[in-house]
Amino acid sequence: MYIAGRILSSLLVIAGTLVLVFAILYVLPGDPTDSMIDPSVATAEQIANLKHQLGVDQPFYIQFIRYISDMARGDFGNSLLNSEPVLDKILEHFPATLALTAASALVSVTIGLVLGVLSAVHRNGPIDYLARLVGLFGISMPTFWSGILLIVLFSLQLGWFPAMGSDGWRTLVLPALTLGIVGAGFIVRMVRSSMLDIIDEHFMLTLRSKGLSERAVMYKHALRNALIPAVTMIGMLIGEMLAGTVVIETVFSRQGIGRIIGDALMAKDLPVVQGVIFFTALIYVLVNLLVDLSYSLIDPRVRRSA
Amino acid sequence: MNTFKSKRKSLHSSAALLLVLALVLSACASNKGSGNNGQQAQQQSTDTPAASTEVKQGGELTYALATSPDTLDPHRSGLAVAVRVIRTIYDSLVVQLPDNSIKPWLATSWEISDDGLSYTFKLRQDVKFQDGTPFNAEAVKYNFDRILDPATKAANAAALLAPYKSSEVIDEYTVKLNLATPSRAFLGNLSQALLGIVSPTAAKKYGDQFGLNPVGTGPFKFVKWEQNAEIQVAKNPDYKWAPELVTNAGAPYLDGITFKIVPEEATRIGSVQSGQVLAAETVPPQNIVALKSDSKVQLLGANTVGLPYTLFFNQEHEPWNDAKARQAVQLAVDVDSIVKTLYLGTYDRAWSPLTPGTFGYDASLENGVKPDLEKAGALLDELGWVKGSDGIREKAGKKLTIHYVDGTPNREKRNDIAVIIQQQLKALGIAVEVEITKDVRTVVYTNGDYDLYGNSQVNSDPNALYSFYHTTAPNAPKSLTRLSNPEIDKLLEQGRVETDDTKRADIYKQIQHYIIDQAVILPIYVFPYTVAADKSVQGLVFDSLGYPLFNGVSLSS
Amino acid sequence: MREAATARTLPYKRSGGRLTAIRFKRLAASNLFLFAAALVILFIAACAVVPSWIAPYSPTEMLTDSIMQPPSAAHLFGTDYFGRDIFSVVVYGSRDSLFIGFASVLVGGLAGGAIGALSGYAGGWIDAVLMRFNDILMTIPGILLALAIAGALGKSLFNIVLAVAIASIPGYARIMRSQIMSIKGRTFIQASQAAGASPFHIFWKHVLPNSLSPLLVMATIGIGTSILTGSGLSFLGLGVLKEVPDWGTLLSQGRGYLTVAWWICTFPGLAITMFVLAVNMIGDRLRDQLDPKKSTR
Amino acid sequence: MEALLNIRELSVGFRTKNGLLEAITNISFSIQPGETVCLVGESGSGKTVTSKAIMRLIDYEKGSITRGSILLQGRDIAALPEAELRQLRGKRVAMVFQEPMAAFDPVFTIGQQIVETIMQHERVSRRVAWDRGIQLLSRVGIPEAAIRMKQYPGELSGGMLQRAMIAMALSCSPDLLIADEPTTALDVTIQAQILQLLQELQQELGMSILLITHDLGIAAEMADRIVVMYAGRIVEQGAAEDLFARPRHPYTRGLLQSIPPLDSVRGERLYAIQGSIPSLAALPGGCLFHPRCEYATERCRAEAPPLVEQSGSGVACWHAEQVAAEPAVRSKSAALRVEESAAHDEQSEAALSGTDSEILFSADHLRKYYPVKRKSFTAPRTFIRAVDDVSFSIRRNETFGLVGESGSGKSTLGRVLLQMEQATSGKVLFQGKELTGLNGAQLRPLRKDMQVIFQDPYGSLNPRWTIGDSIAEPLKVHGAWTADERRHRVEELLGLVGLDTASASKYPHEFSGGQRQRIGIARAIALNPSFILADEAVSALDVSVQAQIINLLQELQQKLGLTYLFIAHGLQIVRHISDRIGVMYLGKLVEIAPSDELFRQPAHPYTKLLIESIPQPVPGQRGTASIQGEIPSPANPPSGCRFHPRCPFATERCRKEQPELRPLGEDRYAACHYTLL
Repeated sequence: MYIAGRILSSLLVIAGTLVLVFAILYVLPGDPTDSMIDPSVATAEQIANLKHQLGVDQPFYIQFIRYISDMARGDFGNSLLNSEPVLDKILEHFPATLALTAASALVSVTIGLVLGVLSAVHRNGPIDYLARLVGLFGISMPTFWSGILLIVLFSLQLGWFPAMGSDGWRTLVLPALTLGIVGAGFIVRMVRSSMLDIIDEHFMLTLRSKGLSERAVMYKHALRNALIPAVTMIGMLIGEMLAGTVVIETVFSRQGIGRIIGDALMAKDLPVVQGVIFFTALIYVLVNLLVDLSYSLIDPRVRRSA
Repeated sequence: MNTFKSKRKSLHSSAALLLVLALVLSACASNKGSGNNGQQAQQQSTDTPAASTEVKQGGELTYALATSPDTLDPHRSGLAVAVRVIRTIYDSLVVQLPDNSIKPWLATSWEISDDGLSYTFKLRQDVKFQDGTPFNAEAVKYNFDRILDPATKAANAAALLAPYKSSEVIDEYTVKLNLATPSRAFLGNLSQALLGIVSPTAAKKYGDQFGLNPVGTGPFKFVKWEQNAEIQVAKNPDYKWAPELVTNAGAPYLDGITFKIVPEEATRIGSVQSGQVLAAETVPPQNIVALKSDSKVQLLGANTVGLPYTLFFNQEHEPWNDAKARQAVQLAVDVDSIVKTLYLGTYDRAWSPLTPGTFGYDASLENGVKPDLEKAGALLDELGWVKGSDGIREKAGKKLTIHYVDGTPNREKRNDIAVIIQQQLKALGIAVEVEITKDVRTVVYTNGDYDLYGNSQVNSDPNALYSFYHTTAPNAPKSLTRLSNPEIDKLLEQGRVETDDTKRADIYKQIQHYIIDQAVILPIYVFPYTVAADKSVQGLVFDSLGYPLFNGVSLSS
Repeated sequence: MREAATARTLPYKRSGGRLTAIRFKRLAASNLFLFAAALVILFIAACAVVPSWIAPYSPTEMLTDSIMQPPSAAHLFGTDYFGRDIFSVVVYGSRDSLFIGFASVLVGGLAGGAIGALSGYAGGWIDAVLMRFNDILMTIPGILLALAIAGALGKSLFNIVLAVAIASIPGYARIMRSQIMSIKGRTFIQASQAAGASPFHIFWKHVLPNSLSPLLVMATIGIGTSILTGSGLSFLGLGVLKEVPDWGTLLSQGRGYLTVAWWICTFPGLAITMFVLAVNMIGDRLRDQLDPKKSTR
Repeated sequence: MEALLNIRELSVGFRTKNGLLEAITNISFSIQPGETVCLVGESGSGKTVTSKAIMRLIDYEKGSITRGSILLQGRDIAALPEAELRQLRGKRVAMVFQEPMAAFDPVFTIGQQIVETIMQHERVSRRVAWDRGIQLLSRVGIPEAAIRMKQYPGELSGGMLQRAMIAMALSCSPDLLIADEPTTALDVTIQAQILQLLQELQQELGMSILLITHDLGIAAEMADRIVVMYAGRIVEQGAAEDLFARPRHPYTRGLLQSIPPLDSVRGERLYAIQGSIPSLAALPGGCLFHPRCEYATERCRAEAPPLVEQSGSGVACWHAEQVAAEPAVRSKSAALRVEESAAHDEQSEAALSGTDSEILFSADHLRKYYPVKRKSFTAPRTFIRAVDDVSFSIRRNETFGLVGESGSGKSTLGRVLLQMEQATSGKVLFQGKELTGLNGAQLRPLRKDMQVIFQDPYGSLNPRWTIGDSIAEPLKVHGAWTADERRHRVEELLGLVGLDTASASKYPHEFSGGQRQRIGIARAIALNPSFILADEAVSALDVSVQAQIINLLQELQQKLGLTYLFIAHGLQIVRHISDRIGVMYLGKLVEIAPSDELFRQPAHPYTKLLIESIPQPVPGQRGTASIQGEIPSPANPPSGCRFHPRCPFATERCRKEQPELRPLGEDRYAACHYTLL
């Protein structure tokens, strides 16, 4: 019941997203022919012909109905720019983005957890301040800048990792680090604050009264409890990371849907934009659904009420 | 070996000529007094004679591109970056040499009818497409008709092909192209990669998807394309019909080329230095300067031809319909300073509406305009524009402003030109509002909402000027300049059809003079296509439009 | 039960020297950071308000003879490729950067706050509709939304602000809604209802004033986030070209010079980072301060 | 015999922003093996800090022992290093906390947490530990112990959790069990069960118990010895019998007197200690209790009395002998007194509420169901039946008390009556006017006649408003009062509830709990309503303050002619203030009766058992946990009589047939097939 409802409302959200994006793109000035044909060379007639061929001269509702009916048939359409089937395009780019997102999430969670826990355990001590400062730095730097700095240092100067490409784990290191640091900043904050909440809980007293060591109290009990709110972050984080790929994939010359959607948005390649939005929305919704479900796995309180 | 006949005066092909072009960059750099160009030129010349030393075969060139090609279907592409790859896969009927002469390629010879309306090409008989399809008259006809077919969604190729009307297959290897109107630019356009010949079999087979599965007759054949990451092409071992432009007439030395797409400048250039790629294109000026001292890296390049980066006045807008006002701006803008500051002496200043390599370029215009703020001020004073309290000139309560539009963000520092001109014109008392927009179509072409608009065009023929300076038909979209001068119109029309090169050159010189004298435009710079390459990369040359040719590239150890 | 809170203060001599010393050090450490953050913000705010008092050069003055000079006594941050004094450009650039930060938070916070408040207070179908809409906005990654909006409306400072603001709406709406809902359940709301107050009165006088703190904290931190999003837009080519560009544009345009003249992009980058860092610190502290549970942290 | 625990001159301080705060000062007491000692006092007295100090748990709350020693079997806990301390905790000394829900880690199963404790202290296999856990759970009366072991804390009721907590505390057979308000968060019926369990376990295991409680009834029931704390100091200690029979400290005596006995004369003022525990940032000089003390003299103001101690009994008062000489607070058992006072009560009953009194409020077949989220589309729609077919009426000028365990629906009933929630069905009539059909706007003007006093006085005040504004809010909302008039009225109201007029410009956090409840009352009476719903209005207050508020409410009722619906779970209080009482069980009214009759002779078995669960502040009179089991879920009430699973008298008929509320003579109703009358 709960899951069915969630899926239903998720579908609604995705559909709404598509309509919204379609509408935004429709009101965007210009069309794909802008980047396909040079107006200083081509004649107006040639441009009009091209537009007609692409169908971008049609009114909104016709374009939309056409799009929706194609979608309904499982046809995501073809790129207006080069006629590549959108589905192929997405499937080609998706693994790289998935790898990047997963690797970044891993970096975020690892760094975030370690720093967050350290910070909470050593509350108000030097370690706390250091950990928070590091976390804050992560969320205070523009990613494209920190990415370039990492490239210059670790790739161009030291030659440890490649500066570009999306094949092999070595190409993942720098971009995942860049993007992961941002997420780590959020997680540090979250873990610290939820750890501190937990530390104030009554049951901490019980645990200590049982004679448990501080290590067990903190890392077995407090951390386990603090992880629960942190898990919600992951859904949000995945969203942030998908968004982050727009910039990061460009900086690191990676394949990925962030790359194509940026280009497609600029070029107004509507089917591609729609397809990618559909996919990211699907991922986002799925991840959040998973997070909700995994919630009930890790938090017995939710399991009961769900 | 191919033999060819041409009615046109043909020049001897020579490696030396190619060299000149390939080293334009070095040359222009040495103009500004950089010291180490000689070394480079030397190095190039040692590479070139293929005969003298054994050219190393094999190896794979990694070549970093700045952006991702849109499609590898030449007839549909709209991006220069795509042409760099397209050129490796497809050949054209003819080739244009740096001296602007047209030479055989897939066509061995051609005849032009006296009325200039039909071109009859004799084709090579030993050419096969990479998919085995034989190259013949049918294929040529198919190609050009394909471009005309709206279903192809041809873009710039359609514009280049104009005024093409139809083809007739005379025999297996003879094809006649019919034009609607005569055009001196037509042959030149045929040499462009966008009018490259695609395999009819593959084009029919893949239809819409041909751009992802390209097949041509070129020296390299398509292997794979990972979008936004890399494009691989492999040596076409059967290739033996290279044009005169390259020294290696046979199959390329390289096993293949991997084009990497690396948009971030610092990474692209840095990865050559750190050995992650062997070559990278569009080197920014600041890196050119720095790379010159890098012993592992060489700089190669060629100036592009056609229209330089030019600022077009919109003569429909007051007061820029007045030559004096425009001249005032011309005198106030210190282009030398712009070029020196922004491009650090690595780009040439443009003086004419055409770039130096273009047919008919008038070198006498060079150094003709010198900044003179005083005179500029006097001109404006004369027109009644006087400085107000804020330093901005006004007349009848109206401020003197320039709406400056540029449509190419982040390219070749064009935005920065705007910033500098803004400052320079402020000194004259003109307020410059800069608008950088992606939507050039609406802002510039539809609404005409600009006083100054910056653009450039790579073109093989001076006829390019026609669409910028010829009076437009009453209901047709207006030209960028809105210039309407019967004399210029007449000259432009003559230039289109004049068959005598000397006369034709003269016609274009008159046009250029008029345009500069009347300050119709402000030419700014000539774009050099620049490549940073590892020193092991040898034999890279460029065609007359500045596109790299890999036929003769080899990798020394 | 926290009995400690109600216990009395001992005479100072009994409190023990060691304890006091530790406490003092900790206080000093936390306040030092806060003080530094406040100083950074104050200084940057001063830059935005009276740049001419701080900047030694005009930000548009191009010393074409000394382009790309490394930092020196004459040019604290060096000069850029126009020959402008980078320090002065950064000082003047704070204006637009702060404008992007503050204005987009104002717009996004107000709009998101209003949506969240309406949604949370009205409940029912209004809530359902607004929250689905919010979900939709949330599903589209913020930067894409901003990209589309900035693309749609054209490049201007105001449009950047609008783009960043709209992209930030769902976050504000969510937090406002949950806060409104939690306040709505508080006893003093029932007390007011029982007194016969109208829903409007209750909302305006009780619910809203008590719901603003989390929004305030989020908005504070949002100032930093907005500046970062804005700079991301610059990177993607949607920056605004002005005589005196904002930091994001400066950084984005200067990054090509990183290996040649590191100072051109480093200082605008540092300006962004320091400001965002400071704003985050203040925001974190504000969060702790406004959260009664956490006031002792 | 050597004391198990000997606390000597212990002082505990906490580090705060304003320096070190001393929470307990110089306390000494001891616990003998097998003895139960009760630590008694109001909130802020330092009793919890004392209990935590014994295990050095204050270390984690920025606290430290500043002076004195805690000798456990001769070893000084105050000086032990952390590692050795941990060996004591859970092994030698174990602790049970106030809120069982919050005391377990919610993300580990009960079993995991018990096993963890065992394995921390004993080298046994997990399997052995698990089996012992099952035994322990069974021992503390948890059915299906093996299953419970695998459940998470959230899956058990509060009562069950507290049992599990006790099981966990006992898992390593401690010598001393510290129980900090172990039953405060529980219903009186469950409280009785838990207390009984503790007594049984103590006898069985021979351990000592330190029981911390604010409830003197519990202390009387459980304690061998009692230690009374006030503001961080011990004011009196002694054997339970002695202390209850002859309290020597005015505070102890006051506390005893504040408890409304089951035989008090209704309408009579309760004894109340004036004022409240001092805002302890600034304690008074001399004897800390002197500002509230009837016996205070100049000497008390000037000089703090020492705790004069001999053989485990002592008092810190200059006037101890004078206090001890006062007549006993309670000399006979309460039950006896009820019988005796019956005659007197009946007289006053007739005088107070004639049957012809005008009906102010009436409920007619009132129902309030909350839908439960369905687990699947096909699952049947289920409801929590919070109020299920309730009909009764409240007469003008009377106080109608509503009692029942938590989950009985008493608060919901109150809220539905006042239309703060919409009834699912049924009618509510107020002054003859039907409220149930009215919309929000139509109701609003009527609200000035019916007001509410809430349980949580702090929560019911907008923290951002001055209390003057809060009190004036009803005036502002309802009518044409000028700002000046409002100010005057607020001052008048503050006077009425016994607060300084200067309080108007202060904020809620500047007041004590009792004062805040006075503010709540002032707001409720601002518009001269005819009816006030007091929903657990005194439940959150300390005993001494509770009495003050009850007195105030009664006073105001007389002055203003108010009608009260008084909802509470504290039965003594309800009895004291109410004319008639309704008893609720699982959404149903099971009995309505005049309050004395209800207590003297309950008609419904539930009522009877409920009354018997109340701990009496008379030592030696051990209560019996007469109601077994716990209140079932209102989503799925038992068939027939809802009480039947817990009813000792239940028959087949009770299981099948639902008894209706039926009259049992004048003004008495009960819903039982076999009434006890």
